[in-house]
Amino acid sequence: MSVNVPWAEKYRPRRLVEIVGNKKAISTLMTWLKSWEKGIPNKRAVLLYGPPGVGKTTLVHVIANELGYELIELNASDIRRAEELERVIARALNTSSLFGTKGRIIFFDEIDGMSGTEDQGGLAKIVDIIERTRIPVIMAANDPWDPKFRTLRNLSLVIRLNRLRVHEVMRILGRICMSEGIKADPAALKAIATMAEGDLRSAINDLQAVAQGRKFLTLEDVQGLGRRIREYDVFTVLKMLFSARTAEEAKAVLSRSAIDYDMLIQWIHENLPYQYKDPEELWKAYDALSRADVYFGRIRRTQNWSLLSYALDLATAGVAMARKHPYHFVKYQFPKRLLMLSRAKSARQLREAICKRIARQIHVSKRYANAEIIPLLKVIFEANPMMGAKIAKALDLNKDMIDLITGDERCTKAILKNMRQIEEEKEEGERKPFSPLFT
Amino acid sequence: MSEILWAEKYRPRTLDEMVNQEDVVRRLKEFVRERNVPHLLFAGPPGTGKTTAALALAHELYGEEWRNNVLELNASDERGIQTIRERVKEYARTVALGRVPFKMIILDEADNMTSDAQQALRRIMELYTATARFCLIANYPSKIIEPIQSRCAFFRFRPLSKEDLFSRLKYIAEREGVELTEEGLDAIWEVSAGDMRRAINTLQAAAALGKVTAESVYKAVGMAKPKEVSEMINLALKGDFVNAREKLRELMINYGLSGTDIIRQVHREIFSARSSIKLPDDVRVEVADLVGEIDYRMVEGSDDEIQLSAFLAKLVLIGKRLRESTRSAI
Amino acid sequence: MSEILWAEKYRPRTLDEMVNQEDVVRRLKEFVRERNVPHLLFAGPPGTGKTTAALALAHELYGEEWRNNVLELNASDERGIQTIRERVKEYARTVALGRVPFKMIILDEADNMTSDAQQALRRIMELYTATARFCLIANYPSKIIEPIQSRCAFFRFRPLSKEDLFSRLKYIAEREGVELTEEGLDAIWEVSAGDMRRAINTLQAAAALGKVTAESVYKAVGMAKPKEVSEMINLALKGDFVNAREKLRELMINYGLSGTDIIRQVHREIFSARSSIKLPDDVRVEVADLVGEIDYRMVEGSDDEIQLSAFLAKLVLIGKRLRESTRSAI
Amino acid sequence: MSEILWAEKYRPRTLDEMVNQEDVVRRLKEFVRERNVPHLLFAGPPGTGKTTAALALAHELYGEEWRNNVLELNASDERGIQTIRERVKEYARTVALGRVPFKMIILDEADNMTSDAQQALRRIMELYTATARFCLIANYPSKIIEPIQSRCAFFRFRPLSKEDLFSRLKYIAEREGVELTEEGLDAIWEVSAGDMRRAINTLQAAAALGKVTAESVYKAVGMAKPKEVSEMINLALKGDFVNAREKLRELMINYGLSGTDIIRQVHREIFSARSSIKLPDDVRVEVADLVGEIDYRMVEGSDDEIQLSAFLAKLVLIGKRLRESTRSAI
Amino acid sequence: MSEILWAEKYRPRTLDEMVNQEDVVRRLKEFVRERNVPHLLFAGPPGTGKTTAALALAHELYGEEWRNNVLELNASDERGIQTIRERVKEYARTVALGRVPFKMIILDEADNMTSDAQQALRRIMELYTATARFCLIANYPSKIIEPIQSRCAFFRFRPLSKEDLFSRLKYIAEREGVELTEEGLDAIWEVSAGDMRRAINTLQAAAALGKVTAESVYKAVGMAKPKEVSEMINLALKGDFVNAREKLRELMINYGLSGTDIIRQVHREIFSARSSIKLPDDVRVEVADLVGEIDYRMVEGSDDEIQLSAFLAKLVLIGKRLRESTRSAI
Repeated sequence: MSVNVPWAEKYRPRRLVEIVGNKKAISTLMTWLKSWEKGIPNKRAVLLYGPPGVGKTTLVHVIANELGYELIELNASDIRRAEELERVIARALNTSSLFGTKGRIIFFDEIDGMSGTEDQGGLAKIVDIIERTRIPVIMAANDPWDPKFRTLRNLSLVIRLNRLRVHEVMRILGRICMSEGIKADPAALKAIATMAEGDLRSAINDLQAVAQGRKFLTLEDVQGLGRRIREYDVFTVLKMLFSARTAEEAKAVLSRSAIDYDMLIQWIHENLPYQYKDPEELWKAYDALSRADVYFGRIRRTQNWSLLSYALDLATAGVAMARKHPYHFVKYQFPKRLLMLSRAKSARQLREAICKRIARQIHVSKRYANAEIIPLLKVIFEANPMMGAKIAKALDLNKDMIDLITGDERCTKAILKNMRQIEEEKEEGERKPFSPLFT
Repeated sequence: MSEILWAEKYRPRTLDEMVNQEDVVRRLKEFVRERNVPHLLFAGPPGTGKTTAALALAHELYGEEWRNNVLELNASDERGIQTIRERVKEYARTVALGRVPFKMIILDEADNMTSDAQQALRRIMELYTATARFCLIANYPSKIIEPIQSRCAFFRFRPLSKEDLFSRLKYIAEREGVELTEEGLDAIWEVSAGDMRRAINTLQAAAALGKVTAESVYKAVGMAKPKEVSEMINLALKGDFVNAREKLRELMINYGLSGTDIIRQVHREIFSARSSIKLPDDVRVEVADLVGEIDYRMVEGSDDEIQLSAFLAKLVLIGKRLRESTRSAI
Repeated sequence: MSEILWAEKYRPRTLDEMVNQEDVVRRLKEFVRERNVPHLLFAGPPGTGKTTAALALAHELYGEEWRNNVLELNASDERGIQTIRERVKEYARTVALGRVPFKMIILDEADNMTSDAQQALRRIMELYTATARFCLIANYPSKIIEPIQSRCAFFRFRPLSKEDLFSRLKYIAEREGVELTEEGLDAIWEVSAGDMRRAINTLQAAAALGKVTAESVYKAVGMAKPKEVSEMINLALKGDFVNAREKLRELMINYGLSGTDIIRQVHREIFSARSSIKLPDDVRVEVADLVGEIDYRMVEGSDDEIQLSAFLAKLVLIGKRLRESTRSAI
Repeated sequence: MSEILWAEKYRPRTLDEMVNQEDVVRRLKEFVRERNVPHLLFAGPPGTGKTTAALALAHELYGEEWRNNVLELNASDERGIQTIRERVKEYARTVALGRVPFKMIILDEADNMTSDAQQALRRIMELYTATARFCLIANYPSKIIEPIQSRCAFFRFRPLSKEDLFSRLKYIAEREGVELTEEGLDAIWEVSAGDMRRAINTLQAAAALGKVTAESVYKAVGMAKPKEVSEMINLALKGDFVNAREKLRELMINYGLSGTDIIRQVHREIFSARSSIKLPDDVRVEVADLVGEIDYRMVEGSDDEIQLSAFLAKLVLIGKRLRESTRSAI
Repeated sequence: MSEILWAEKYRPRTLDEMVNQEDVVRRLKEFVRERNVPHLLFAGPPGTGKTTAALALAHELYGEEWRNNVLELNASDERGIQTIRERVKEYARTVALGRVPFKMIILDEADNMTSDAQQALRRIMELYTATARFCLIANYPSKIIEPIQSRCAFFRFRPLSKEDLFSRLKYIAEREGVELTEEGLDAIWEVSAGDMRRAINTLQAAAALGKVTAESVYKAVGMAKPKEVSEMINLALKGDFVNAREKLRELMINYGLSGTDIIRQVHREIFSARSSIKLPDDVRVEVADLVGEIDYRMVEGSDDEIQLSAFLAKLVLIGKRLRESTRSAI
């Protein structure tokens, strides 16, 4: 091996025995792979996940190597549009293997790096491939909890790789030093390992940065190493914000969070009443947040982003300075409204569909239909299921729609019953249906 | 038998069937006779027959072919002028069918458009003037920009008289076999404020409850109102912000109401004689003023829920002050 | 009654026919005599004869050929600078016909053009100065950018006197066989604010309803009768919020008035000499302040009814305070 | 009086003729001597000689050939980046004529360019640095993006002193045979705010009305006489709302002033040293706050008269409070 | 004074020339000696030498061949996901020329890359380690996705010490024959916030105005002296409106600042740690809101001076309220 290769590459494990940690996860993966020899298992895919630098990609490569599989790999540096995926997979499966191995594994690395725009349709295609595949599919991701991965997760055996422990990282660093001919103070290695927070690769990179070309490595040499930036989570940000004693402190939290401003506003909004029990404080904080929102509106309308700093002043310092009583800890909540919105998504679409029908039939706006007509229909449906049934038929409402309007199962049943009755009468009587002129 | 809402069922189909608005009808018939129509602007209060007249005119102009020659748009749904442009373009591209050489575009609630959007509309009107005529419908003509006004023949729809409205309601009640009392009529007049569509809707809702009396009218109207509005206000005044906000979210998310819808209902609730919200007069005024301020902030701002939450927070404060002053008064 | 607009029918055709604006007329006649005109800027309130003067000047300059030598662009035309450039170029390309070596471009409401468009206009004025003269018409000369101002001969049009206006209206009424009462005249003066065109239009619209009285004038222009507005105000001041609000809705519905229409009429009413609203001066002042705030909010897009209710609510408080202070004074 | 603009006629042609901005002139002459110029950024208030200096520099650099070597682009030209790129490219492609190896591109009002356009400009500056030099002219250098600023030699133009301005005006007046009074000079200084071009334009416009006095100056620029504005303010402060409002209408109608014109003059009046308005400082403060609010509301489109009435109303209240506090102090 | 940018002229070419960041330099030299480099991530504030170090490293690694082995992509280059997948991948794949077996790809301002593009990069970094090394440069390393951070040796560039900066500036000033005062140095430190490039640019710009003093530094960057701004604010808070306003005009005229410039500097001053403005923090927020409102009004087109006067007026009122509440607390 060339000396000019970065250590992280140079010391990447080639064999299973060289891999440190995560023993249980590895054996689960091995068992699953071996089960393919007895036919297609229940789960045709494995989703490997874990933070960066714990060896996901390496593990897949090593196992494939040891068990004699050929890997067909696609990662974030490849275009992963649906048609692209199909093409690559098809080609790979059709040509006979050059290596005469016993089989192939499809490996989708970095699936959380799929681009929304450039890789359109990619995720759905992967789901499709998993459902059809006759060979093992392995995927790797850092964060598989995004809702868009839900189907994938359900289809897969999910295996987690944990961050490595400090002593595990130290052991590997020690081996590297030995092979590079460096005498390393264990304290120095421990410092590097600790700073890596379980990310082995970054530890090796840091080691190379401080130790390459040296004979000795002391604790002192390690002092200059910079700690990687791992951001505060939103809970810490909120705590810092609400406990801030000065406007400056409150403003400073922004620089330490990766959270979008709109999202942060939602978190603040959600948690204000839990943090501020005193009405005086609550109003003051909301007044500030409301003013901040006014600036956001102005920014949206004028596209003048220089107004952003005022919005943020108010949303951070303004909210924080509303506090008169001492800070008390609160268990911060995820913005409930977002949950409600995502849960109500299908109901919203249903409502929209109802409004559209009403609007078209009686020549009003959808907004009017929602605010004025639907409540009226509710009254009629509850009080007079027969009249309601006739209207429901005229508007061609289905059970879900009626249910949304009445919000009451019994009432819906009554309407449906009446609708069936009308249907039967119609068949009997062959009466000419009412046909309005303007529909 | 299926049945659409009475307001639609009893909508006049021809110009002749329109019993009021004689002036308007007379002028429109002239257009029909000449088979030529300028751009039109129909203005007047809600429920005075503007949309009805537009549809009847279209019907008389195009006869059976009317569906193919009329495009109906509502400005409060199609806010983006871009959409309007595209739909109009798409629509005007094909030649008008039948004896009339142009198509018709009915734009309802045109006064809801921003003046920028109206400027763009005006350009569209010019562009397609050969193949399309616009009929703009508005409550407030003064909110239509001058250049559009001057391109349109102007029609003012007068408010309905009590007599006209009553005779229509009685006619419908009779046809539908509904018992309708005099106080019932008066109650409908009160809640509908001369708006024919609203009056008929109210009649139907009350009829669904049985005999139409003052009582059933108010009951129907009460049932139609989301109870969450007054609940929300009362919770806030009692100091329970979290649950008040919960109600707010229900209104916005479950009922699909916009911030403006809600603040209007709040406003109505606060001034309604029958409201469950009991407030001293000066506090009521203070709240009205607050409603005005919040409405303004919603227009300026971007997130209705935050603005309305701020409103609730202030109500909590007002409620607290109120309780304190009551206590100290004792 | 004839179909055409009286304001057009009785528009002076020659400079000599213009009865007022003697200074302006005298200077313009000079140009005609010399058959040379600089670029012109006519400024003054609406309806004081600016457009009339421009057309009369054109007429006298070009005689029968005037239609071929004058291009009129007004605010309702597309005036993006691209258009102006193209139309003017196109227009200026052909040689002027007749005895005058340049053509004339009349640009109405030039003060409504964006300053960018004006900048471009300035260039065009320079470019085509040999073959074309511009006559810019503006209400507010200060909204014309300085470089254009300094390129134009400036003419200020004075507001009409009540006498001038009345004598013209009486003349027209006589010719058209319209009965015109004194209060009718006063009402026209009130609503037209010295704008001749508006005054004549109002006269014509009111005459269409029969005899021209205060009543018919207000009806014709779609304004509430001042009495009703002051009634609403007085109800609120007396503390009767419910009926004041009822009145408000009536005004909005019966007259089809928008919130801005109403608040502006409230403003007029409060300061009208013949108003029935009796208010101590300091209260009047307070109300004026309030009106300013409400008007602003509605212009920003806030809901009309909410804002006006808030306004009435405040009036109630003012009224109450007023009564208390009177009582305590005793 | 001659036809052409005096501001043009009396514009200095050479660097030596520029009477002020000695620092700038000295440095520019250095460039001329070396026949080498970096990119330049001229910044300073309007009318301080920036364009004049750029032209004079070009003239001295290129002599008779200057027209072939200088491209002038100003705000009224199309300056989308596409155009700049094409015209500049086209222009820079041909070799400079004469003794100087580069051409010059003068970009007036560069601070009005969008920052996107400026970013592109910066690229072009780099690309054509061998064959072309840019001279950017700006009122506000801070609106020029930093990468451009750092590529340019920076020249700041100072506001003119009263003496410089007066001596120039007197010189011109003499040459043109215009009678110019001292108050006339003061008035020009007042309205031109140190802007030479504007001052000369005002002189010319006032001279067109005859002798140049304070009166004719204010008339020429369409401003009210300061005295009348302060009269209006004083009336309001004294509590005479009715007459203050009368005065206001007079100003709007007689001078053709828009609401914004008036409020800006009010602002000037309130803070003018020679104003007749006597106000305690804390009141002045309150009025300043108010003026800001009213100006903004009118900019947003609220009705001028309503807002100015609201303003006067507040003044009345302030005046009243003032008198009361004085009394109670006794 | 030389023509070219000093920041370029005095940029260190070799690692040895870099006077600060000793740790970083020592480790980089080690890489050069071994001719082995891991992927690098250089993080730190602007102007701390990140790009300089990357270029110097490349230079020392490749010597004369460096141009053939280094690909530099900065924010102004297209760096979307597509470019990464195509251009960068292609470049990384091909074999390096010369004694070093890998190429180097420098990605300046990598924190501005979309996370999609960063995702596409991560595997390329591993797949082509044999032929390519990446050096990513970022102001905000937190905007670099974790998987990439994990693939890089991390180098943090510390902000420059005042001493380092001063000694460099003095060195340059001496070489360029510029007179540089102590307050001038302090002012540069203040405006450059430890950014070497900016500091040198500022030095050059200020030197163009003559001797480098605090005054000339602030002038050169188009800012008022912070002390003067806080003086203005403090005057207003103390209630001295007249002098605060005087100060304001001074700032606008002396520094050529627009209203927006000033209001934004006020905003900075209000939250600045080293500001002399003493205010309770909740009032500070209130003032920030006020500043925002004024800024917005000016953006909307309201008059700068009027709005800034209104701002000062509000400050006076706030100051007064503060003093009163303090007094009443006693």
